[in-house]
Amino acid sequence: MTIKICDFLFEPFAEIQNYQNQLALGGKFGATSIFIGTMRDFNDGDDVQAMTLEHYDGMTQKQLAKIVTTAKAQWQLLDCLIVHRVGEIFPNEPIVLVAVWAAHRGEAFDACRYLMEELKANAPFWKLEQLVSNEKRWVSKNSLI
Amino acid sequence: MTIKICDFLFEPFAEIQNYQNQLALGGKFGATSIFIGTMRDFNDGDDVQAMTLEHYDGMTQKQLAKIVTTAKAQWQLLDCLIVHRVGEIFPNEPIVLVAVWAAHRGEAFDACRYLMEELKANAPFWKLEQLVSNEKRWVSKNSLI
Amino acid sequence: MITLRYFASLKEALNRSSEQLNIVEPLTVLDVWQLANPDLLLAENMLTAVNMDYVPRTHFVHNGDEVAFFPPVTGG
Amino acid sequence: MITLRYFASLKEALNRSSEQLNIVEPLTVLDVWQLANPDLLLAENMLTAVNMDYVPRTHFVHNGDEVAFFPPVTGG
Repeated sequence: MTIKICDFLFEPFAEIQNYQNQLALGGKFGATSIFIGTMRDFNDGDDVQAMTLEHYDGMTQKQLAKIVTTAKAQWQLLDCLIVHRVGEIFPNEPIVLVAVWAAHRGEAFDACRYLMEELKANAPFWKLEQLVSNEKRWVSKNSLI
Repeated sequence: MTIKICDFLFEPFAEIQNYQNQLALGGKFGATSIFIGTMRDFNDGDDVQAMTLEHYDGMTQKQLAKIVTTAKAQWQLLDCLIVHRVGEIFPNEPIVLVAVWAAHRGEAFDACRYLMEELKANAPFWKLEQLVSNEKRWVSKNSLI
Repeated sequence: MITLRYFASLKEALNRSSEQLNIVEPLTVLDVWQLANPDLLLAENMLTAVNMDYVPRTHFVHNGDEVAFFPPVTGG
Repeated sequence: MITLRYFASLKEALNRSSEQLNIVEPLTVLDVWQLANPDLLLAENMLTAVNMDYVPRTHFVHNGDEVAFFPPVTGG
């Protein structure tokens, strides 16, 4: 189970591949469920040119670790990887990656979604958008789904 | 929307990356939900050494296209990719890949799971397992979740 | 003339994967099975398709159709 | 002595990200806020954490604690 906070551009597919390669799980996992959140160039009807992701270093890791512990208690997970970007980020760059490995698909799907929803609800990250108009605004809340 | 039936080993992460690179969707998708099914070296309490995936060529593609059409009518999807392996396959090799791109995560998660469940329920593939004991047996039915 | 196709364990049990049959309509999918396999009952859980779409066994078959019989699918 | 931390739009509004405060217990999270920001109400939707765990505003603060105030989170 690995949680990474990353202040530079990451390649989600390379991250998952590299992580999976070093797992000693060959032949044991039948299901991998993955979610990748990517920065869009629009939000709430406005064109966005850049974004700054602030976080509460330390609390982020603590809250994500709690979420992972709760997921492990609820589903039989073989492993999971969470990567979240911080700092300045541009459209089409990945923001977040959640990947779950399990023997069966139900567990993988459920746990991946749970991790993602809990991350959005509880991990202390904040988005400051820079619109194409150059106006800066804080995203006030996450969508519910 | 692409459906591939593949009779050789494929690299799921390279497939998704290459597919995504050629989409003209930069900045438009915020959510990618992915499921990868991988061959395990055990099933129903027995050790498995290899598997042969048979399919009904033509009907497979037709049924998968119908499933994709139904998903597109239900959710706002920007694109999706389905790859399914056929032929002889070994533990730790990927069997199936479903990837969905959408603006928002709810749509991506729901559609990916729907596509995967419908694929398992309706696409005419059959698994013939070769156990470590050398016994061959047809998998009689898929698990419900 | 119609084409019959068998898959997976059913293909192995029948020892053939396809055959052609001259039919006189009207005939259902189940009639076609019994014409081709007079001594064998089609097990309850076997699935049936005509022209690559799932159909019930009571579906009427027409000349030129491809009729398929197979066990529950197990892909993914 | 406790450490107060502010994040995101709240940090910008207060024009500072952290400060230290000498306190005499007992004191709740909300008491701490009002001690540090006597002229400002803490908006209903602001979140509060002590030592990096979410707590209600009525939670009692102890010397050595890190007390954080921030707007709804928007990661992922």
